[in-house]
Amino acid sequence: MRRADKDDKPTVYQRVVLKNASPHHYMKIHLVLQDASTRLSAVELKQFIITGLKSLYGEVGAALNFDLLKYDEDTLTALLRVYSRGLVKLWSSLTLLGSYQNQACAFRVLQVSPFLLSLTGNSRDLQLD
Amino acid sequence: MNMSVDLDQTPRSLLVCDWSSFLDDKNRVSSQVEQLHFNYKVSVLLPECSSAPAHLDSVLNSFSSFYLIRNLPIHELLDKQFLETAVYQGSVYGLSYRTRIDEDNCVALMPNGRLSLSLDKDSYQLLGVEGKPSRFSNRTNSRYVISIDLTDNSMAPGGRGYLRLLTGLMSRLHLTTDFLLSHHPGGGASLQPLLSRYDWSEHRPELHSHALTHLSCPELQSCDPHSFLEWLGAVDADISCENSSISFLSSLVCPEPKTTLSRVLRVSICGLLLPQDVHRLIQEIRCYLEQPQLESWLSLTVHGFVDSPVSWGGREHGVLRGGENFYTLLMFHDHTYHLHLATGAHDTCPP
Amino acid sequence: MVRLKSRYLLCEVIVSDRSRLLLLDDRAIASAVKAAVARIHGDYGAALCSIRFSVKYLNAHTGIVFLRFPKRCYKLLWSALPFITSVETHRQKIPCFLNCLHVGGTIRTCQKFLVQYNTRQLHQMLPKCKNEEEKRQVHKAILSCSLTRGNKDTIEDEPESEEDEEE
Amino acid sequence: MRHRCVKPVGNRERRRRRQEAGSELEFKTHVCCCVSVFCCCRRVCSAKMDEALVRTRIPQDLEKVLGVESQTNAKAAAFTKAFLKKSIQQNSRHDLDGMLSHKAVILGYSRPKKDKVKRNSKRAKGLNARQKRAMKVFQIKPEHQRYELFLPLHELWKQYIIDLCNGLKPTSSPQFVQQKLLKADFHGAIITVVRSKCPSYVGTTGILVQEFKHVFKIITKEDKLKVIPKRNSVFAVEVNGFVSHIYGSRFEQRASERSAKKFKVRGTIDL
Repeated sequence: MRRADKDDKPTVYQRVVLKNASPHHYMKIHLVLQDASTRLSAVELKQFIITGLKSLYGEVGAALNFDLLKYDEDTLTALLRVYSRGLVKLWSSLTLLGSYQNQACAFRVLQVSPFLLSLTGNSRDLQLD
Repeated sequence: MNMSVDLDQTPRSLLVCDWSSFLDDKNRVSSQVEQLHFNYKVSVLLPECSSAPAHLDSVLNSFSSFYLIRNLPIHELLDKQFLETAVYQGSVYGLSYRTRIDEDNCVALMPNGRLSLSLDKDSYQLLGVEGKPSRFSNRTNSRYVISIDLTDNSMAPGGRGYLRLLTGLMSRLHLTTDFLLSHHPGGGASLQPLLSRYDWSEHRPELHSHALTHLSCPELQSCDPHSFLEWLGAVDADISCENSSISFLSSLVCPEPKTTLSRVLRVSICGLLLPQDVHRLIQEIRCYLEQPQLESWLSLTVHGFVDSPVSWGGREHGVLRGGENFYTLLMFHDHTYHLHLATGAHDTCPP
Repeated sequence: MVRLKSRYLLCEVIVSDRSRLLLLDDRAIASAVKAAVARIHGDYGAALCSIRFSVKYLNAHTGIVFLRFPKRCYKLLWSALPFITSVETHRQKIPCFLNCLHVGGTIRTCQKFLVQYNTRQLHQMLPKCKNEEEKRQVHKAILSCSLTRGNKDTIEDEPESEEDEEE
Repeated sequence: MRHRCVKPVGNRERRRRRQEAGSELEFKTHVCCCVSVFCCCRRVCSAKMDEALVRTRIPQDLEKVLGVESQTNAKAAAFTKAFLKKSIQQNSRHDLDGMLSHKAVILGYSRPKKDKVKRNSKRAKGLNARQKRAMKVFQIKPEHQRYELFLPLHELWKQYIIDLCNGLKPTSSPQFVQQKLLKADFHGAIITVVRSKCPSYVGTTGILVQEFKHVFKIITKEDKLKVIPKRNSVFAVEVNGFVSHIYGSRFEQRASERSAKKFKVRGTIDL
């Protein structure tokens, strides 16, 4: 996985290329609900995602570790952190989550990245008017 | 144990870490900075500092402004007058705005006079200019990248390639997008002939600053690159690292060993930013670091445009999931620096 | 030649009351496995389990079960087997658990293993025999262990003889 | 016909029997021969006008002159018989062998096919592809590859299309025009490549001078003859303001065969 080319004097110049080495992946998601006035707290949101995981991947899936790093209740936008190996499971269960308390809902995955930093500088947010 | 089938695979990601010193002759910071043409956001983290120093502030305020042209037909970029006043003299930065590289046609005009078009299959077949299949399309090529050197002899006004591209863009593929333009060193004056014909507006890069208090901070010299970037991202996104490992919502913690900073200033600037300005900022920060201070480090993060068809140099860029292309420069008092360059899936390795 | 590869799991059903073993049938085992997989691995696991899963063979006397899983996902399905605590059959719940003895690519390798396994069991039993009659029977059973006889005979005969000794 | 059916079996039978019992067969053949000889003699005799004349005794005086002695009637008859038998027996035997071998030839005999001959004669009327190529029948000489030479053809074609579409007024429906164009001949039309998988074909325009199954040959304004494959390209044809797009991949027939071909209504528009 790793490739390193070092100079003669490693203290002076060192270059390391890390490939697929990121332990976590970060997701920026947005929950769309049929009834826009419904409010979810962070705990409810996480619980909701866990039920989605449980229905698709069972008890093993429900045990998947992920963190709700940041959640904005007004926009229903959240930042998730998940181990890279669990990314596909989490993402697919988010996709298949279709209803929250008997109302239709959908998760929009806005951005997925192995670096948390890149979620803070998304040029698609640039508004010029 | 790998129980599931292909469920733990993630697309490739690349992180290049450089450790070097500004005093080293072989350091390549300036070339690495200049090769990322389309910068969207620069954020600077100043430890133990409550307000930006005057000269840093002046540099940030002197970032050159950029122009937004609405509904610009792309063939106007081949206009003879525009080529002579802007492309051949100085360097022009142009990027289509509000076009998504995974669905729309994207255009970029690079300072070295190269025009890069990332087109979907139908547009490519209409245009009739030779290009390459994109690295981001799978077996059935659904996206093509055309790269044209406008300073080439055949692309001089009246030349064969020039006429072919012009007729293609004028009569067959009517490519019209909102366009961001900037010019170095001429600024708006060089672009005026083009701007005057269309609906345009001038924009200043937006400056934000935010002061944080009581921030836990890892040991930077020895920190693992991914942990460091995670911490920096958490700081940038206002995510609290004060969690216990058993909390239900989040178990994000600051990597050990850690110290606590009483005050941290986060300054960020958004817009179409020129590498020249970024370079100027880096020089200014180096001067600032030479002053005796409490904390002797400073970090600077530069994000590229997600939807730019090129990342470092003229290499192809695309969005698979994140479209990340950014670099973080962590500078220390003794002129050493850590540079982390990151790109997403299918992008080539940064320089 | 291309063929669909499978993994055969040789399991023994362990129950506290051996007489209730005779109540078991293929369908009961299959539904128990499916239910366990659906509980542990959710819809995804249930979908994987619906493709080429089958109970190939069940010996109700000895509690030997052959399960067939598709090769690409057998580990995932296998991981659900320890969670089976009871098998429901004829409206009766039989508390039991599955003990996996061997994993093979073909039924034949599983059968070979089973013969070997049973021979080993008989050898272990030999010193524990109490009287001459038992010893003689165990000897006879060991000698009769071979694959050259009809396929099913070996599987069925030996465990039975083993069972006799236990009683 | 009957011979062909029956004899080969008999022949085979006979051969088999000859192998089984050679002597018996020999005998039988002899009997057979005798019968045939008799027949022969009789036929020969009757053919000769008068047998009696032959058998008449030679006059006394001639007998003396020639120095031969005339035999008695019975003696002569016996001699003739013996002589004929001796001389003809060989021939008949020969014939028999010949017949046997001849019959074997009949076994593998097949009827000459008459229709094949017919087709051959039909094909011989035209040239084959190689001959055409060698003679450059369908090649336009370089000195004739001039745009203005084909302009009259284009005028003719325009007239033809206007006639075909009943005047082609601006009011006529595009569907109607397209239906007509689908079956029309395009030699002489000005066509333009508007889309192609190969970018260098895009934008080529000129008068269509030749249409083949898979390619269009057009002559451009620069007097260049260009060969453009129909597959993976879209062509535009303009007549009196009606611009029609032709998907080349769906158009891969010869002009003559196209008139009879039924086109699919729906299909992918992807190249």
